[in-house]
Amino acid sequence: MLNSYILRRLLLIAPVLFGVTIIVFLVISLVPGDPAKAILGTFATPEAVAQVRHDLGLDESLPAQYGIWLFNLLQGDFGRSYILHKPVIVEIMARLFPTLLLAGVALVLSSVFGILLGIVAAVRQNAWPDKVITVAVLIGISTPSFWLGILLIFWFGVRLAWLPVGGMQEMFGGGGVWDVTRHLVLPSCALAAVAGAVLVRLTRGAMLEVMRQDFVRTARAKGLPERRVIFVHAFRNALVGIIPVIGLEAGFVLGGAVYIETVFQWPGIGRMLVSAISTRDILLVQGGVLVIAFAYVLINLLADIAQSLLDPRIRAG
Amino acid sequence: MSGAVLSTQDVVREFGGGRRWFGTPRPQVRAVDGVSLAVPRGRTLGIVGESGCGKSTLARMMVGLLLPSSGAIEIDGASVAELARTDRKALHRKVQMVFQDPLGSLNPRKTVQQILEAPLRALHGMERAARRERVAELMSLVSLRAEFAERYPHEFSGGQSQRIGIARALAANPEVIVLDEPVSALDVSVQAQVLMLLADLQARLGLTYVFISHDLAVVETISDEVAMMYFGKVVERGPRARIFADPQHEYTKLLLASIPGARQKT
Amino acid sequence: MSGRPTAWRLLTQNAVVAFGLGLLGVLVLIVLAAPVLPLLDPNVTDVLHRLKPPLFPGHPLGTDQVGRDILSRLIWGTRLSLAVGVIAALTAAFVGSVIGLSAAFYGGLADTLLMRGIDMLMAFPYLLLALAIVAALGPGLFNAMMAIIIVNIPFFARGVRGGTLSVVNADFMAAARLSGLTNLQIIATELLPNVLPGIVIGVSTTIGWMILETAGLSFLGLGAQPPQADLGGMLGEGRNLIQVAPHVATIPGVVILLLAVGINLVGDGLRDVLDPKLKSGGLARTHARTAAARGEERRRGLTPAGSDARLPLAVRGLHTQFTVGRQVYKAVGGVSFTVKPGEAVGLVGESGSGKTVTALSIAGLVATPPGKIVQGEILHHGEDLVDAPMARLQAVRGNSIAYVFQDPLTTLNPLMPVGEQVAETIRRHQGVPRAEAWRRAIALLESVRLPDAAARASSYPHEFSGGQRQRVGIAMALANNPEVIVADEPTTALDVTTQAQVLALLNDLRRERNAALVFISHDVGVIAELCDTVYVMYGGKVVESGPVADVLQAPAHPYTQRLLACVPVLGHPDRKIEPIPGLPPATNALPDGCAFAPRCDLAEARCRSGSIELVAVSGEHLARCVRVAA
Amino acid sequence: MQDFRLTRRGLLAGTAAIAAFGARRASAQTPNNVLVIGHVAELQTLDPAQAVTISDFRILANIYEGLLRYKDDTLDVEPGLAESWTLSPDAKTYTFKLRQGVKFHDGGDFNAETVKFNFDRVTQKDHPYANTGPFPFVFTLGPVEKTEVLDPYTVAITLKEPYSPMLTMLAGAIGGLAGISPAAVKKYGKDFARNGGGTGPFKFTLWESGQRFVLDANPTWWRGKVKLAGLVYRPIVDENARVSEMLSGGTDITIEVPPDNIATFTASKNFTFYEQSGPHLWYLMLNCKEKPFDDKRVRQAANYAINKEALVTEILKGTATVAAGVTPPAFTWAHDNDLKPYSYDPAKAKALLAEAGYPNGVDVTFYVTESGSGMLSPILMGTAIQADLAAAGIRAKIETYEWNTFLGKIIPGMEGKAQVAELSFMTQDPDMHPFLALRTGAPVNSGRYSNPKVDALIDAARAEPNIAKRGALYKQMQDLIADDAPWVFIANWKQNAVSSAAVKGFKLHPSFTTRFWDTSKA
Repeated sequence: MLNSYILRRLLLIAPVLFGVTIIVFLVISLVPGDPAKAILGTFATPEAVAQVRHDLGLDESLPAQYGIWLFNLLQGDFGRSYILHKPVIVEIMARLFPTLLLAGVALVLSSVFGILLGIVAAVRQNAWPDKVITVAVLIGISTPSFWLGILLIFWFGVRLAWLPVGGMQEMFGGGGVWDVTRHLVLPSCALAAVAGAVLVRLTRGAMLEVMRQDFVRTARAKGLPERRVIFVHAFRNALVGIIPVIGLEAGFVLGGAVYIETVFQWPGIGRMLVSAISTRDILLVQGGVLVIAFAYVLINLLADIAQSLLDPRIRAG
Repeated sequence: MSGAVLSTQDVVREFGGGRRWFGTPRPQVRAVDGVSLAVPRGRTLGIVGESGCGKSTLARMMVGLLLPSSGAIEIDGASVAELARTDRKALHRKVQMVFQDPLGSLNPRKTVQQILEAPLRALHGMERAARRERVAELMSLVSLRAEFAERYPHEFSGGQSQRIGIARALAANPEVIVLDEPVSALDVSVQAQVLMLLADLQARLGLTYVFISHDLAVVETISDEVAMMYFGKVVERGPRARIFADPQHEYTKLLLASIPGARQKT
Repeated sequence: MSGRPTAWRLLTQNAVVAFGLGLLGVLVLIVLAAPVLPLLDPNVTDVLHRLKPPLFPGHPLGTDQVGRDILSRLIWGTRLSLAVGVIAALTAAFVGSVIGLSAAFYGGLADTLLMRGIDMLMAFPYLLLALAIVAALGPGLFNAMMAIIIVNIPFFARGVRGGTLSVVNADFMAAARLSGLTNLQIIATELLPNVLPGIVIGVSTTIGWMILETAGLSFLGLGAQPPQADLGGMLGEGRNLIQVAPHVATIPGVVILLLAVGINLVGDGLRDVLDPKLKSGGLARTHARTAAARGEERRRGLTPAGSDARLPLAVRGLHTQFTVGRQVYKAVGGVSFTVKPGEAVGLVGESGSGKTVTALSIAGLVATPPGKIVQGEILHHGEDLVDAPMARLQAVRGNSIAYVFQDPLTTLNPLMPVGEQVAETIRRHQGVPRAEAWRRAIALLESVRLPDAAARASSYPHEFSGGQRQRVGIAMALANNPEVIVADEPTTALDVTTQAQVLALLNDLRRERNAALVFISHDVGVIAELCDTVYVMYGGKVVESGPVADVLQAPAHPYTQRLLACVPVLGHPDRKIEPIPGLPPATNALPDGCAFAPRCDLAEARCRSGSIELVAVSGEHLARCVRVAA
Repeated sequence: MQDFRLTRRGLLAGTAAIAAFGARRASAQTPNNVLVIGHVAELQTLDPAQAVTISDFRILANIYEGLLRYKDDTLDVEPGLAESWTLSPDAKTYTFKLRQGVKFHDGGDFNAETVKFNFDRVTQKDHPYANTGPFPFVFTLGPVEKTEVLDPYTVAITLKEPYSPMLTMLAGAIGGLAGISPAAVKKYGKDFARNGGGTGPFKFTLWESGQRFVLDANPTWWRGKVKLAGLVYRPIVDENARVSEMLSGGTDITIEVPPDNIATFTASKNFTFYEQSGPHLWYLMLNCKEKPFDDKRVRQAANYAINKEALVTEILKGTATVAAGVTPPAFTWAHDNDLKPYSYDPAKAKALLAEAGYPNGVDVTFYVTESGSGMLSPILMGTAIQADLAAAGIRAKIETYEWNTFLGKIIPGMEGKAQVAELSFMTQDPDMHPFLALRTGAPVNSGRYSNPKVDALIDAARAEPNIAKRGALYKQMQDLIADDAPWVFIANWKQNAVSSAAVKGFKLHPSFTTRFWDTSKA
């Protein structure tokens, strides 16, 4: 029963992923500017440009290019970056972990704090914690994350010098858990703030809604302590609605990483994409966008599975 | 049966079936399974059954909102399915429906006036002035004050809403009205009002009713003929008096025995 | 029902929303007035006076990196950003709505194709997609706006499709079809007006996002192109000067913040006004128990409890009210009754008569807000539950006083196996270990004749039929051998045959365990079959009470008489059904005197004023009617 | 009530924990003998023959050595891996005597065979390792015909035609390709670009994408011991981040400090500020083929209209000097010191414009880029220039493009698209820029300027081996071009850097490369 749901869900992502490859390919191929020129610099001879275009397969028709790309992709070959002089997959793998780390931490931070504060706000509705949280949330969802990042760097990195202003580790003796954690604080907070604020609102609303439901009254009628009513009965039900949104937040966080990685010099895919777009490193951009989209689809799949584990009705339906 | 204005012949309706994207077959359900009925003009056919027995599906097929998987439904000798495909307006001028949830059957964003005018314009092509007059007439027919016409549905109680629903059905000037649990959402005192209104309208306008309900006492009160439905099939049908006094089918007997107070009162 | 507050009044009466409206209003006014304000040209550079701080003569907010006037650029920039946000939100909403509406209304292949396409767009983190689109289209504010529109279309399409689906199967859609309307007419006049509020909410809550997103693209240099000023671009240009001239980036940042705050506040306000779910008093959190007036105030006018105090349950002079806005609904207006050990007490009445609120008041389960017990006592062996300590009340709930509720689908936790829901209450009150509680739960489920209880205890509520679910509900109530079971319309949602089984079961179990029963129903037949004593309620008061046989066979109150007369009785199809004219009273506008007087054909002048007391008809049989006293 | 609630105490405890977490001083001390460099971009390739950007060459100059090198502080050449050289009388064959005992980082010997391998790889299409290319900048070394090994330490390079800039180019960063380890090329193939291998003072150790590029000192460097143990390049593209890292101690040295931030560093004793002018020109290319700039008077008007002094002092904060003509002053032997910049004279500009038939001014399209190698602050400059032009009656509509798109639009020619475009150029020889961008029909002569006299001067200088005579030809060329005004000459950039006060012995070089072999850190 459970397996059939997950299986169905897994099979359903295949056509989505296929569509994703088409969109990625089309959009990136439309990017103006000649990659050959970008590789050869300003003073390229037409013959050299033609040669490079041939090497890159750019003289093929668009469908043929797509076919070749997809065929190689299915064999795990993302092509070779002519700007970085190495296989795209190698560069992406090197960049994937930092991005997933940053986005993952931001997602966990925003989910944990978002949900906790949302519960606090709902449970203490209209009391001071609710008011404080509501104001903070309002400011949170109204602040651009890149702007927040700059302010954080300015105050906590430069002025107060509490935390490193950029990078993922110290250049020397770095790389340990503590070191990476310190480097993570500012960028993950900047990235988590907005997503967290959205989750606070959502959780507060969902909790208030669930708390009005009949089964909560039943739980109270059984004499259960309020703590159990809130966390076991109300919260788990609210969570059913929150989990898919966390999946969507993953997209927000992965996309926002483009800004945050740029501002914080984080060695992730987002920053790689910005520079790859500017150097017309088409295969690298396609690979990077594709991997992020895949990651996002997988996270949403996980969210769906988590939701189905929580809610037996979804497993059945 | 001669003189039948509405009749069904071996009507079957299935839901689901087919296959999903990846080949797992979808379960198939036979909601209505070979029902044959006939309603004489000017009379009331009561259809009784518990939830899920297919009575609402049958009702929707009678008014052409659903098409039967097989079998035929005829009104005035014309096929309902055929009319639903070719001339929906003609069909709806003959047969109308009143729904269970009085509020759910009224568009919350329209005034009563707008709700009642829609069939007048669409089905009968009436002019503005004529429509106003007819709406007033309909309102008085269902005992609603004329000034209610400018109000929105949520401003009415359940009983009043159901009167509007009945007025909307009457606006089409139909021969047959299919009433799908029209009083089960209402309080008993209001339920009685609506039942009286329905009886009164039938007497005045010569309407034919198909009255669907799970409430045996209500059906007994209003029907001439009664059909018992169970799992998509009609298990017993006949004149009211016979069914209630001398049930033949085990299921009918069980239903009658289940009525609270029945043992005490009789 | 008149004097409905207008949307505008609802919007402005919330102080926070009014603040947002004011903030946004001021910004919009300034921005609209930009062409007539005495501003410097936003694009005139003056490199000799670059990076001047705020309050520099001639430049109230200082100058930027090429000496342009920041105030002027700010106002023109806000104008542009706001326009872009509004246009983007409206366009995305329009296109998304068309897709969502078509997909939901036509269904089938159209739905599949459209929504698969949307799924594919949604498979991208949307900022990334926007980035890729701008990269493809080339930088520029218009292209940035296009990208923002494209990536937001899926949200509207999904939302509108969902909203449409919830409407598309509504009865009024079928009614419109029966009224002869064409598909286009149905979409335009039935569907759209019902989906529109959702779209408006969507637009109002996304304009803020759109402004931030466009600002983000401008920040990366992909949006507005120099010298054109928009807020994101100003921020992006100023960010490298944060160490040197913080005002250049700070000022547009603050304006973006203010703008987004204003828009979000107004959006929230609009949502509260338009969302029907929030219409009645807002989403207030329900508290662990019903609020109550303070002791002495609550007991005012009550005689000291006599022998009632020894009973399992004595409700004395209970008044429970709901306050919604300025309206006070007196749902229960002075109900008193007692429950002896093993006795079955019925409360009967139509909807709005106060019977359910009375039942819920017993264990403090009336939702607060808006409910409050303003007068009266609930005595449980002499202990007043209304102001008992919370821990004490929780010890009583589910233990000596247990509940069975009406709709067994909504009253069971959908995410918890039914066995666990029963075991939970056993563990809570009997303090037994988990395994033992589980064992006892299965035994209980067997005793309520749930088939194959041991195996099905691990199943979830949705896997059971309505009757089976109600058996689970009963097992839960019986778990701790309660003295009193309060059953609130426990069979109303069930089929007749199932109802008969459940009633029989409830009755048997109660007798086996010698539990008292408070049974609430609108069905006189059910009460007659099950109860010893009956209380007939109308307008929040008991109008007649006494032994079931006395009250139902010789009703003394005109309401009881008329009520019995309008219920069809099986086997008596020719009995004349006499409807009661008019409607039951609204509890926020109860008439003086007898609440039934306006509908009563026997009413006299004295029925319409003062308070009318319950008087004995004979023995235990009481009625609240002046004619009885006479 | 037993309600769950957030206590004030809980809140305080949380705040305290956060404070404790952050209280440790952010920057761990880096070892004394390793320098952390805030670099403007990620390295693209470790192969000097493939490199195209100045930011790559800056790094590669520390790994590879050419046959020649620039003297400290000037662009004059001195021996490198070659101890001496001679030029054949037909000015086509250069013969180099190579230094003996030089080892590659991988331990192999440097000799004439390796030099031949390296030149053949990049100039002979049928070389087995030609596929490790493309080699876009190799043409700047000259039209090489063949490379011959005369003896184990003598190598001769023969050109197809005389090419006087060859020696300066061989001393430049691209010349470093002569010192590539052929063993490494053979070992890594296409991946040589990720591994490298040369003879220079530092050798490649570690490359983590987006994080750091690490070089260790070469203990067997033939010139002697390097003071530092290693270099760590951190790619920090974002200007603000580069400044923040420097301020917070995350880097020891930062190249290219944004002009507005210079004051922050010069005001503090903790930092040392460096600047060095180099062979760079920032200019506006004018479309000489179409109206209105087909008229010399309009081109001159544009030159008079712009307040270059204000741009250089106010926007570039003194990180550049006003340019007079096409040859940067850094080429001391080729720059005409008598050539004066166009003065800032809006009235004269208006008069010239009116004279040319535009009394009511004229509308033009102005291409501006967002960033780009050597472009300084292109948007700021563009907006300020736009205002100056407008004041004189040339109303420029700015179109901004990202650097690659920008080049893609300009290189094929500006006709039909734009009349003005910002550009800049860095070079190591005065020949290259005019040859590529001003000679009639040259590949990047996008403004379509054409003056046969100028063409002749360029060609003559190219073939002239005597440096004094070459210089004289370039001075004539500058004067002609200045009068023709095919471009608006704006600024010559001074490269800048800032280091912590602990860094000693660092100097910027006019070639725009950064040389760290004499640098130490206290």
